[in-house]
Amino acid sequence: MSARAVESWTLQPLTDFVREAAVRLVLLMTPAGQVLAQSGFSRAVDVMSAAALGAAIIASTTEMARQMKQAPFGFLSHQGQRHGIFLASSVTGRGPVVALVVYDLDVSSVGLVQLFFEQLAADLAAASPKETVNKQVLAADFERELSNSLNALFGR
Amino acid sequence: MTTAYSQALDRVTRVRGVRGAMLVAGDDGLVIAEQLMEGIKGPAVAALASSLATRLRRAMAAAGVGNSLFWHLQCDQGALLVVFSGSGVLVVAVAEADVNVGLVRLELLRAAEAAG
Amino acid sequence: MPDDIRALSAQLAQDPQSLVFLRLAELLRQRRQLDAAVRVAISGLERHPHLADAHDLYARVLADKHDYERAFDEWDMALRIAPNHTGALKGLAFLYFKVGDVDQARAHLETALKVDPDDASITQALEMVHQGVAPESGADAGAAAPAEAIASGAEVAPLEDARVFAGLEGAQEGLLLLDPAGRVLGGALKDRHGADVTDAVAAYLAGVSQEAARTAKLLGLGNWTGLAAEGGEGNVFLKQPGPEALLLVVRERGVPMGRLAVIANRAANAASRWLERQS
Amino acid sequence: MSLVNFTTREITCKIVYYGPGRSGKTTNLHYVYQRVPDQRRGRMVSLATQTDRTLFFDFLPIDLGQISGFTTRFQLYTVPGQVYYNATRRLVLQGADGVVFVGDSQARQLDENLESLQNLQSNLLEHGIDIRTMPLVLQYNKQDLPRELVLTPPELDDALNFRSVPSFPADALHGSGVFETLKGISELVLKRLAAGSAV
Repeated sequence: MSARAVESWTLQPLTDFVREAAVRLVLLMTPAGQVLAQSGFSRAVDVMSAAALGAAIIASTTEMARQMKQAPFGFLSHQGQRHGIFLASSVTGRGPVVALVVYDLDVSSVGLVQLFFEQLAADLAAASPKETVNKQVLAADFERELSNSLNALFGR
Repeated sequence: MTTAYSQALDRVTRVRGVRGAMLVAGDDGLVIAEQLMEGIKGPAVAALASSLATRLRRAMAAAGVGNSLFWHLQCDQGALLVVFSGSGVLVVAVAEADVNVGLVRLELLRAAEAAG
Repeated sequence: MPDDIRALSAQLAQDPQSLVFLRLAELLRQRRQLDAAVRVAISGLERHPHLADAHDLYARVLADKHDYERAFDEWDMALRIAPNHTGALKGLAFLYFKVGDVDQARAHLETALKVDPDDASITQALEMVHQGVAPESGADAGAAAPAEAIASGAEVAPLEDARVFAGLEGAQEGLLLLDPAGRVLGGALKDRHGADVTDAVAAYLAGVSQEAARTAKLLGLGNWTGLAAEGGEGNVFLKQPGPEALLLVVRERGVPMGRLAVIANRAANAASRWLERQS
Repeated sequence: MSLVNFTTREITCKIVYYGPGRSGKTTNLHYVYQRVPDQRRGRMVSLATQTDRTLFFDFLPIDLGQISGFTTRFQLYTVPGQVYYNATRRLVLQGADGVVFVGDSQARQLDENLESLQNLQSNLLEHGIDIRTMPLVLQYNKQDLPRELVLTPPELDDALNFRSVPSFPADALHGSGVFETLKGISELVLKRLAAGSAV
């Protein structure tokens, strides 16, 4: 299964989770919808749409819980004809991480996904680097390159 | 409803050597009702029992022996015993390895009937 | 799409590195879905280019498509990887026989017979080569030409039940021995209507044993030692006679579970003795 | 919170188009979507009502290519402008790296522009962010309308642009000013990253 991580510490927990829970797609992201890692997606951009939508669902249900003066929901599950979607968030040393999971109903189940999500959450918490990364500075000529890139993007 | 469930599970847990009994939604592997001794992880039992049940059901269908009604996973430090109720609910018992299987099976079947 | 093919496809999609493609491609080949079989075989070969079985399988599919030149190359490659691969030896014998080179056909079959003197299909094929005719039966359905009959010998069950489960009650049916990847080591299964369901059941059983092992481990129950199940039409018992094998016993519903356990234990003992002799 | 990874050399930034209802935020995204080559953009996702009003947000990921050796991606979001959608606006605003405020240039819309700007300020505050530290540009949209209906850019600057951030006149429907606006916010966001203050 093709897994890819922007934040490399998420990769091993993610790969283990995909294997154990026998799921089709996983997306790890920040609550703002920034992708940290994914498994099973074929096109990078679709990953971003999925992240935006997944983060939006989490954001809106968290807000709903807040308005009801309740603790945030543990997880969200949606069951279709053949696939299930599972959404949950966990806390890591690098802040909260939201997981969006898609699984085949004849291969896995929400119970199985939930069970191994707990492991994933623990693995992510253990694997996350605690210290903040050193701030590095982008190259000085990046403004020129940015300008060129934007011009190229709009065909000017 | 809940009382009916817990009464059904009561009879299972009363069998000597049974450490917990539960009703599990077969399709999604989630707990419906449970009566467990300390240290037994209900959600894990539910998820794994339902997953094993699904796989076993397919193998048995392929072998042409029909729908599975009862199964018993024997392990060296315990056992998992499962009965299928008609409505897709699994009645699950976690037990010691030397439990009286016949008795547990009987109580699981009764519980399945009660659970509908 | 029939369920067993679907199940194998799903298993392969789950774990593209697994060897389940061998079973899937073979099943597709038997169902005459040759183009699909080619695709599965090739994608398997891309991942396992040094697996003689994969070349042998691809060659059989190619032979079914009457692409004999490439089939020859594939069987040849299988032999380079595993010089004693009886499937490839039989395959090449078939191709030689087909082009009228009886000497080469015989030579390959004789090599195969040295590797596996007990393989009846080889003896049978040798007889055919001598006589230049084929008997009616073959593993493939339909009337087989002499040459095809030789090749079809390549897919006769790899072991004969009697050898693994000799002397056991009902050894002729209802006993199945598998390796961890779900490949049949011995035995065969038929359903109530007499259809051979060995492959389909084998494909599912690997998943059952993996899940049984995981369940036992994660629930702190130690190692699993057996799985007994009652079905509406029959009872089954699953055991692990060794770390590398899985045994299934199927009996009709009238056979009590306790008796089934006894049969399963005996069969497991026979199987583990046999497995020891193999290693 | 932008995501900058120095190991894989990737930058992802979230830019939110903010502004009153019907000011043309979605139109901006549609224009960008049409003009950016296929391989540089993802699917545009719109969570809209039946009358095409944005209900939750519109979303468009675009790929800026390599900038200083970094694969740079922007995620463009719009928020619903209608006053009653404030909860959703606040959610979408979460984690934004930059904001484009799309104002409606029509004179009669001035109050709504002001109200929306104040709303932006208070929603940012709810996320613990001072609007003065957030990369922000203003766009004065619908400048193509008859002159008697709209305010000029200098007039709008006087009325709305208290912080003297970059501002751009635009006609998003036909595309004028859309690119300049995006370029303007991109520069601010990435400059801030380059300074190392926002990582």
